[in-house]
Amino acid sequence: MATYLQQLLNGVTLGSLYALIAIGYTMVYGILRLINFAHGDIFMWAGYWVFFLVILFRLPWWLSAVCTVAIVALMGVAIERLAYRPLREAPRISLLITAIGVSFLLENLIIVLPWAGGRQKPYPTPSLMTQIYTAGSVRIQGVTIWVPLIAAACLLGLIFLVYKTKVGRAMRAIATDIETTALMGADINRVISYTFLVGSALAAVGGILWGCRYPRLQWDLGIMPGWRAFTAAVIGGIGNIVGAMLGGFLLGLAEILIVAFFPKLSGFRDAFIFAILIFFLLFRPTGILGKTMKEKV
Amino acid sequence: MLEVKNLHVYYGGIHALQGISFSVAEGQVVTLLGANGAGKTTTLRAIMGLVRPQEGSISLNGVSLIGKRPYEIVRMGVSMAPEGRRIFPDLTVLENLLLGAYARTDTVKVQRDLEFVFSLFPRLRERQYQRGGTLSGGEQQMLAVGRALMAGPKLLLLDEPSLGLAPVLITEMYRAFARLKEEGRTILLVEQNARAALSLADYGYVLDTGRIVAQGPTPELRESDLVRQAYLGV
Amino acid sequence: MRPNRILTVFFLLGLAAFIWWGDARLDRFIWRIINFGAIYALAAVGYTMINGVTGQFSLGPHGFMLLGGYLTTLFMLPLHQKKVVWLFTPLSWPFNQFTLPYSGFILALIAGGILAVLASLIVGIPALRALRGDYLAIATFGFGEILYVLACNFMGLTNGPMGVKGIPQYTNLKWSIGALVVLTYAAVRLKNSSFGRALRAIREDELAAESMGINVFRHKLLAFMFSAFCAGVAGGLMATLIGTITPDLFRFFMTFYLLMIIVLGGLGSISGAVVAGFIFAAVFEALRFVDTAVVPGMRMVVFSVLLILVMLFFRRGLFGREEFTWEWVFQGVRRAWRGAWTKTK
Amino acid sequence: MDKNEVILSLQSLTMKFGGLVAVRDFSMDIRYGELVGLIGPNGAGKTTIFNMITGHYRPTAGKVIFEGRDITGLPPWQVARLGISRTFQNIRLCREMTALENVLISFHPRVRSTVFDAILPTPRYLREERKMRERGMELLSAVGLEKWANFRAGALPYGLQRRVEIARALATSPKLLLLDEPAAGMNPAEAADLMNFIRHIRETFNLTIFLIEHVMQVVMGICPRIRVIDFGVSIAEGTPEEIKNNPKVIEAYLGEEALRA
Repeated sequence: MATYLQQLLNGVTLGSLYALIAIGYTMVYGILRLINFAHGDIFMWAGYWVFFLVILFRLPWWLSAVCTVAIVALMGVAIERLAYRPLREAPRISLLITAIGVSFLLENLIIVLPWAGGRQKPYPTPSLMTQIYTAGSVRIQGVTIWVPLIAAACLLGLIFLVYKTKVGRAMRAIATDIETTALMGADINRVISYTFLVGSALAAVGGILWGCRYPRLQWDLGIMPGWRAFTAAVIGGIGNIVGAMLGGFLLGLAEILIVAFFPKLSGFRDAFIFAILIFFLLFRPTGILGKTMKEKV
Repeated sequence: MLEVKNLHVYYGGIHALQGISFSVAEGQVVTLLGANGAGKTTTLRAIMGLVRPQEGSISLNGVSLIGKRPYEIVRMGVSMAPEGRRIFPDLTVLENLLLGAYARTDTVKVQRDLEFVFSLFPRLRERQYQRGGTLSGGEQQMLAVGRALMAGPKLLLLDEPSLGLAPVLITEMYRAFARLKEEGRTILLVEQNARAALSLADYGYVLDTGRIVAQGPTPELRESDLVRQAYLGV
Repeated sequence: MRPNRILTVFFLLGLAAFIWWGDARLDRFIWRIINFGAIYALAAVGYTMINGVTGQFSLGPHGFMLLGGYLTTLFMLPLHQKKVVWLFTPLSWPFNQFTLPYSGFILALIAGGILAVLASLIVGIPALRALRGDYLAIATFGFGEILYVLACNFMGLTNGPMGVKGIPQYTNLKWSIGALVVLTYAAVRLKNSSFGRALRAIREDELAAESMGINVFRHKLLAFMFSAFCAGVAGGLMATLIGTITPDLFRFFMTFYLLMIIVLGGLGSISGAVVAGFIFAAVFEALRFVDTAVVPGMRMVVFSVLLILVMLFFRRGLFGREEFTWEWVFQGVRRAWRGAWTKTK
Repeated sequence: MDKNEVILSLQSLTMKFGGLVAVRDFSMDIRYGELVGLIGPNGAGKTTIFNMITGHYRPTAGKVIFEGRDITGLPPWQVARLGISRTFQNIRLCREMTALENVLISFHPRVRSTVFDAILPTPRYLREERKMRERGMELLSAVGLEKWANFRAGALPYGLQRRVEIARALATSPKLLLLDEPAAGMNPAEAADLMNFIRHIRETFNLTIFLIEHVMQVVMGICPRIRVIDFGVSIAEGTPEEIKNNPKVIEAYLGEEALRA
């Protein structure tokens, strides 16, 4: 019983991390119809920023975390401004290729940076996260409690932003019809910047928490979580924010359960992820919550 | 109020507007008539900054609109209910309406305008928490018009508000427009439904393949065979 | 014979002479670069057929190269080396039973290509029917990654992440440029044929093409199979050039390189892919000093920035969608000549 | 060929998109050699009917019978091979290809050579390709485009693009040609020109033509029989004269009589 609970909690923790990253994919896709390849690397950079700020600048951990969220959010906005916005009128494939380029740039910048480099670096985990809590026979690490809580708070904040504020309304509107949203008097470019800001900030929170759970930093750390989160977004119905959260939790749970109960298959874990992704694309491209759209002739 | 001079627009290889000029005075309802492909929608899109004219000028109260982005034009006091309604199906009716007031900060006035829209289209009040996509065609058209009104425009552009609507609903729609007219609103109305438009407007222009072929006060236009000819080829 | 044909014949004769001379005398470093260039160009020619000519965005060529690379390795690795490499998990039947002599190299390469084609059917039949645009890109990418994971885990065939060492270095200019010439010729013929017109029509307007009676799915699949074949052969050549193979050799960055090449060459231009393939290999090696002298990884930074800049400011690439023709060269020479003339005046 | 035999029979076609009924219970028979017009205000569902015939949409209910064969739900490329070809409301040419190449695309489904013939190339392939080009040029001359054969289709003036699109449709050797608003974006003189052209190709190629327009005067001139739809429902059918004086039609186009007051 205790192990089940343990694994369940692990699954929830992992799932909430995926959910945080998946939001960024799903929001950007909803608006620009772009699979933002660089999003996973944005997430990875968040871990490194905490590392830079704590180790190099000797800032307190909580301050580093806050600064990281701000910096990474601005990175997302800058990427959109410099690399994606000039291609607004271009074919979508050009946008995708550019995103792949940005992704490679972000990864290799880490390798090149003197303070980071290609080798693994330790992530500065605060003691709060490593502390062990015991409840009866169940021993729980701080991360397992704090990660889902912080994630839940962020996701609630996001839901509030998207469903209750003016900008949120514009974000949802822009996803269905950019031109008409412009007719409402909304500055499209600004709304898109906000979207990247929010998506990247959530990815940053995800990256900071990810480090607490898996305290090793490496340049390629964003790739696989990125793909899993993207898969989560597809499962939930890409473009659908609640769907992305749901997909994240489902995928996190499924992954932990597979690894826990079929340890022999854990080497194939990534293959399963991509198989699920391809399966959904082929047979249910709108995901669990998505709607079908018909191409106009 | 609105002054369009010698407007030329090329659109996907077509010379869609071939030098049209017209004006809308304050408090007037002006209609642009014409068959499809005549360039009516293109004219409105050019005013809203959605297409860039190759030549000509558009000015609102003497300020040029050329080169301005759509949101800037909305903030200058022009708003449009686009062709085909284009409401946001996933947002509720209320959210659609509030989005129409996106650029405005004076909450008191926005609230007052909301009340006005609800009084104009009581059905929207009943359905304010329903998703836009669940509305019927007529209700969606009301929503589109209401949403455009929420911008508090000096000039309201209506693009084919009767398109795809049953006759009863068209009547209802035009009753609402008549009320707007009574209030002294300035409206530029684009229509295929000539009779409906002429029943409302003060002045009309007839467009044919990118040119203005006739204009005049509506009583004159209504009596002329020109409209009938333009539509039916009789 | 038309003068262009004669020029082409002379060009090919010159190429043959160069290969004959180069395999024997050329500086090994440059020899290696040219080999790599030819292999990249070969894979890129196939890749541009599906991505550029047909306009169907695949991100999976690294997977096809991996298949070709491993199959060629399994065919060509000497038996004694097979015993040394597969220490922990024995090599599966039938590959533990035989090895091909050098004379069988061409068979191994073709087999690698065919295996890649079979794999392309597995992913292509469902994916090309149902998906387009970035969804297709993701599905093909996922397939490539699945192959990577399988390569890491099926120890009995691949020896896992440690990879295989001691592959005889059979690839030389004769093979790499030979394969490039043959498959480029096929690609050019295909592109200019009625089939190629159908492929281009699909890129320009899939719906219109379908309305004119073209079985869009079959033609997409045709282009996809061709690209897989080129990738499979290129993978085989690459493994037998480097002498070792690991799953990491054919990870996504390989597709990234190819993407760079076809974008730089001009999406849809076969000659562009060839030229850019050689340029890429040369620059890649030339920038090696940056990696060793400055910081490791700098090369990739340069390349990613380059890719982004090409997409932002130079989307047509070197060739646009045009192809190399002799007329084009003549015109260029004439213009340069005239330019020089007016300048001296 | 019996003039009275039905080539295309549409039986109670209905198309729903979500809750919206775009076309309701539409039935119509077209006979060999006829030139029939389908008109109606914008958004009336005309193009949707075409899309159901050509297989771009699968009708929610109803059947499409072509030459006695049920073709409901066949994919567009098969419908095209059976002998139904079409043009599009907003011209869909392969803009980067030449006018001739656009026409050649339509010949491709009947190419006998294999891919390997094309790669090698075998004499059989070369002969076929040469023949195809000859026939493509013939077709372009027949529609008066021979001068433009090697121009990029996207660079041609609008009216000529329309002709290239029609030529491309003709190259599939259709028995039935569907034209979706061929006169859209043309001034009256150009439109009149086009109508003559349509009459001309109908005679030259012995075609049955089904034509969508919403500009009435364009159709009136050439179609002996016209069907009018509004809100996805047929409201009238008859000769131009009958249609012109049909009160329902006038109402659909000009708006409700009651609003006159």
